[in-house]
Amino acid sequence: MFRRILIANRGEIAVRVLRACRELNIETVLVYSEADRNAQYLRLADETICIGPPMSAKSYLDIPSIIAAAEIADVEAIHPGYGFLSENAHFAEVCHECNIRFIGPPPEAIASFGDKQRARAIAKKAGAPTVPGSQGILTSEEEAIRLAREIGFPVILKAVAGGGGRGMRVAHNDVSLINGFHQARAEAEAAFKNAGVYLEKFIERPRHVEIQVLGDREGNLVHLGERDCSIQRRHQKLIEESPSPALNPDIRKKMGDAALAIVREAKYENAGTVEFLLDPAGNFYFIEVNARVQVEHPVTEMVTGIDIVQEQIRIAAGERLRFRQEDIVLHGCAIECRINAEDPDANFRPTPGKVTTWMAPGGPGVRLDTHISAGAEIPPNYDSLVAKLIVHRNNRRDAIATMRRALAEFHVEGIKTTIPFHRKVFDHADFIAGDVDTGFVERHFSMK
Amino acid sequence: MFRRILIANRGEIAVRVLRACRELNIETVLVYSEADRNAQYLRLADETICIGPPMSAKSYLDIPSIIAAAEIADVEAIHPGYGFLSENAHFAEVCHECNIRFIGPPPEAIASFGDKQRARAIAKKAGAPTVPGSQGILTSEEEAIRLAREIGFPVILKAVAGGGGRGMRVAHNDVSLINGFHQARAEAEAAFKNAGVYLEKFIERPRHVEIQVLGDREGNLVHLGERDCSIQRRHQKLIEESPSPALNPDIRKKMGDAALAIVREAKYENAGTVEFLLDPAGNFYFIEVNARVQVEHPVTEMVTGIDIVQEQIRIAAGERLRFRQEDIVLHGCAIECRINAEDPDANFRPTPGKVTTWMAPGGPGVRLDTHISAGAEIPPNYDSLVAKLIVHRNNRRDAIATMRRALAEFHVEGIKTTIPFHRKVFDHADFIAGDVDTGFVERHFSMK
Amino acid sequence: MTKENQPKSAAPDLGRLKKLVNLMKDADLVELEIEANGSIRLRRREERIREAAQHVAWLPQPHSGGAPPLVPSASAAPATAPGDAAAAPPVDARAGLTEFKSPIVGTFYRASSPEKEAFVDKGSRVRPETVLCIIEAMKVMNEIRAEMSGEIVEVLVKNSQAVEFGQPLFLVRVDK
Amino acid sequence: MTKENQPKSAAPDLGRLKKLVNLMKDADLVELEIEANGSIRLRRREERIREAAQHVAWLPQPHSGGAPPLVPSASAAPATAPGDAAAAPPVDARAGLTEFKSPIVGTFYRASSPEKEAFVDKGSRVRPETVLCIIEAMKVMNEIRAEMSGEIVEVLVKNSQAVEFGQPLFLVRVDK
Repeated sequence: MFRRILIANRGEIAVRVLRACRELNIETVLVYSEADRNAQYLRLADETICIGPPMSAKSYLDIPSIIAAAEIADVEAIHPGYGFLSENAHFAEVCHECNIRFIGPPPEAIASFGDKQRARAIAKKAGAPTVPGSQGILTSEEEAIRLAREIGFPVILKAVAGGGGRGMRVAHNDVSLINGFHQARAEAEAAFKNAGVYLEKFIERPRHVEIQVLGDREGNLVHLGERDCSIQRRHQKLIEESPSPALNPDIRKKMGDAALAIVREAKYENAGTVEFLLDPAGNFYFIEVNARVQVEHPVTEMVTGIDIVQEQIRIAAGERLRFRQEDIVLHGCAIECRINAEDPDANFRPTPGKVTTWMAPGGPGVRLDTHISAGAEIPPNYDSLVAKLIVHRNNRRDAIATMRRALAEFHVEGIKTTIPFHRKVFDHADFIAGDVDTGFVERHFSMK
Repeated sequence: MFRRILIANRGEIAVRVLRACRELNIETVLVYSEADRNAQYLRLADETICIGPPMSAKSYLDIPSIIAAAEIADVEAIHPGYGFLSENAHFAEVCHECNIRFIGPPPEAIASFGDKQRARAIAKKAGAPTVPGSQGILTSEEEAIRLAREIGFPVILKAVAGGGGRGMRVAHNDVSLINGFHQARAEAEAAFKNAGVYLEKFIERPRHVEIQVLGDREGNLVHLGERDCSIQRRHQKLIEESPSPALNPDIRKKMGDAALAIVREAKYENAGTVEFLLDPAGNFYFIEVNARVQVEHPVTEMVTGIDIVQEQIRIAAGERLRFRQEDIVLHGCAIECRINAEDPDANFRPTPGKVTTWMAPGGPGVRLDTHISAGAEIPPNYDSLVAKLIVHRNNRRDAIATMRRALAEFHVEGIKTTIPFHRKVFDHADFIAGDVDTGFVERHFSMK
Repeated sequence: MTKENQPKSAAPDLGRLKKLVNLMKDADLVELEIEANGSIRLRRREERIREAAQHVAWLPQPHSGGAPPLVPSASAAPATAPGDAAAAPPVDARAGLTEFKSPIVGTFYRASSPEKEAFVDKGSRVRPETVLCIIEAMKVMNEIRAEMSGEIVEVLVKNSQAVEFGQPLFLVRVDK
Repeated sequence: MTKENQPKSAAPDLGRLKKLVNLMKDADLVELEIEANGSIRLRRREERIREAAQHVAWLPQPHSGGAPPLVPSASAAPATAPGDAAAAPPVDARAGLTEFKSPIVGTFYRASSPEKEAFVDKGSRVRPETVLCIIEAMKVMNEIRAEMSGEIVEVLVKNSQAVEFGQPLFLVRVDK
């Protein structure tokens, strides 16, 4: 096992890794930028090193500074957390070259999953379902109709050069497809000077369901069940839970097997997440792999009893997985709310500033992952996550009751947070019934 | 289920009950004394009522004030927490007379277990082992020797009027018993003007192990396994854990059966704890029943997944137990540290005052039950418990690692706490090995 | 505190007051006023002072703003009805007065029975042994005596209202 | 700040400094002094100021107490050896000086190789293009230039010492 690790991150995930290290009796070196110089959580590290100015590009994203810090602090490994350099294959390579263990997947796996086309190809090779669609640009109406009939309506047309919804059309039948094809091309031409459009099956009211995987350096792979992350706003996850209210044991097994096949195909190791869209009929489609620990990993920790960050470190140190697939049992229900320093009444505008009051929830069934306490400053330079409020109870109904109670207790002054938003979600009948999809927030909480 | 409950307590247990009520959708009325007028946790109640001056006798212990508050607030039940009026049979009776449900056992059961002699008689009738000894005052050397040989050396002589160690003698053989008998009588005569002494088996290096029981109003009773509370200082528990490192399934079953027999004999209902001494050979002896929820109940909640305070309320409302004995399974290991506002370097002198900094531990495996956050005032009028730090992990080794980590994180300024003391215990080889008894603290941490 | 002739509030019932206070807490309001005509005034502040907010919750404080007090409807209680309120002494004049606080929690009664006259009223002269009111706790009617000499300037709570320990019941001008 | 002729500390190595600071944190010390002759002075305070403590951890501050600075043993580095220390300017005289801070994290070298002379020393005149030192990061030797004109008053770190981003390396009297 490692004697000393450098943590190349900040905020709650830095604290999370610090905790794992301390429980494994590993010394910690924490880097920080000038914006975090007075951060309270620095006290939790054995050593801290300032690596640069507030701007991420010159501190948390600056590879030479982080490697230099690792060298002067004489560490054996670097944990990158999530974000920043965590999915940077080049950084992982540099670590290897400098004889520092990168706590994460091999650079090749990071690179493969970092490229959408390659990731899709791997999934297909592994036999996992991907969203069906055209191989490339549609050349004619006829081709569009033939394809759409083949994969089944509804379909969506997308501009190859597109973005922001322009050049996009959903079609439910031949007529709307033909109209849409010409409209989309015209719009794409006007917007991007490129009329090329392609076609994909349109997944209606999908849920976002993802599988947590762990693999050791010997190629042993297990999955730790799923997380349902359908409560999103502009593709940013806000609430995650495990198990998914939408999965039965059969779909769970199929999705888990698909996830394992995909990461096995990429010779993956360490922690990773395979993301899927799940349609109301129970069909699922591969989206992408997140080749790192995720913000929402705690819900899986709660239901499996497995400390994912500790396992990441053990795996990187060369230990074999200590459990097999049949040892993984999901107990109860865990839900996480991401508490951000954002004003839900002002279109989720970030609200950096000084936290004057911090009365955190606690008690039975409550876990709080945070780097904040009263007096903390939230710098404007980085993401706005201030706490992850996680509950774990015997069943989903009790978990919701505990979350409502915990959200009611949570009292912060000095900055605005998303706590009031979460309170509303946990009062919403559809959410309580587990009847949601990725459009839930936009549909019910459109703030704009 | 109740619509509205009054909580006749303060501090962390008031918060604990508030949490249970909120999760059950029950409105809360919280009483407070003038010393707690500005307490932060009052904000968690739906309604608060000042019932008297700081002195407990005129507020938290004043039955007319509490009943009056319950009447003007129109509640259906009162939860007494622990301490204060929780084991006052008269208060429970008054509640019944006033048509307010007392959330706890029937007055008769409280009264029976409140009397040491009656409690012992109940235990004997139930066939549970009690500490063997003389029926009353020893009349002669000969009687003492005969009895001691019957129950087996070592034995302890105690003054019937005694206290504070005076008139006490431990004897390991006939000679020391005869000497001790005369010395103890002389000492008792001098100290208490009463030479009467009695004799009991002396349990060497006992552990304190207790069984949590729950019983509904229909007479269904289950136990939730044991708690080991051997880490005590002057009979005050400091650290509790479940399961006990000293119990095997066989002793656990025997002790659980004994506990159930005792409470069944007393027609007990609601939550209660049957306390035993366990000797190194695995023999156990009944001590007493605590007819209320206990400070250390969370460790049992963590390993069983049962919310004991919610169950108390359900039972009081007339619900039937929702589980049977065979449904109770202990998962992993939970440990609790009582964090007191006391100075461990000054003989555990209480340290009331203002909490200026409160950086609480969190993250995986950590539960914190507290009524404190930064800015809180600890009044000098009540007990010094400021937080219960509970960890729950898959096994005892991991639980200890998590507790060490959490204790290292816990940073309080403004008042002294027992956190440094706990850090030392969790570094102690005997504690880590689970090799402790009720003399552990005095033996290794004698501060006087 | 320069405004004069403010109407004086009869304390509303505990439950309603608490709900309003909770609303204030949730919305970070430092002022909340609801007039009898239904108009509402709210004021927010970034950093509210918790102690002050809690105080407002329980003590019928002299009203400090320019708008009428919290109670939306005319009080049905015998004393401190809206008619009396206009005649209440100005805030400044209260400086020398003493609050007579409830020594117990319970239900406040101004008379020994509904038909009887109130023990004391605004303007009553009291002596130490004078019974000011009855507070019922656990079915016991506790006669509360003045234990001072002076004049009742204001009755602060309504008949049959629930009162906390320490809640001001009367304003008294104590004899020098 | 009236004492004069205080010996000036060479900044000790990061690891040791951190250990001492951690010790101070654990023991709630506001002052910790270890003299070269082995004598130790500690001072505790009930409420320590966190920010100050953290600052002490990283910036070789002008010494404010009456006792010698933190480093217990004579420095082996070429400059700021004990002999020089006594000649250090008094604290008050430093007011007009500029700290030249490290622009990157890495290992500090005073010369291009162990046999070579230091780029600059106390008293050296520097111009913007003058190389002050080398900082090694990821095996790359980064020449650090003065980017100002003036005189080196003090070299604050030892040769081959690890330095953080923003850590003061030199005290410079900048030309007006």
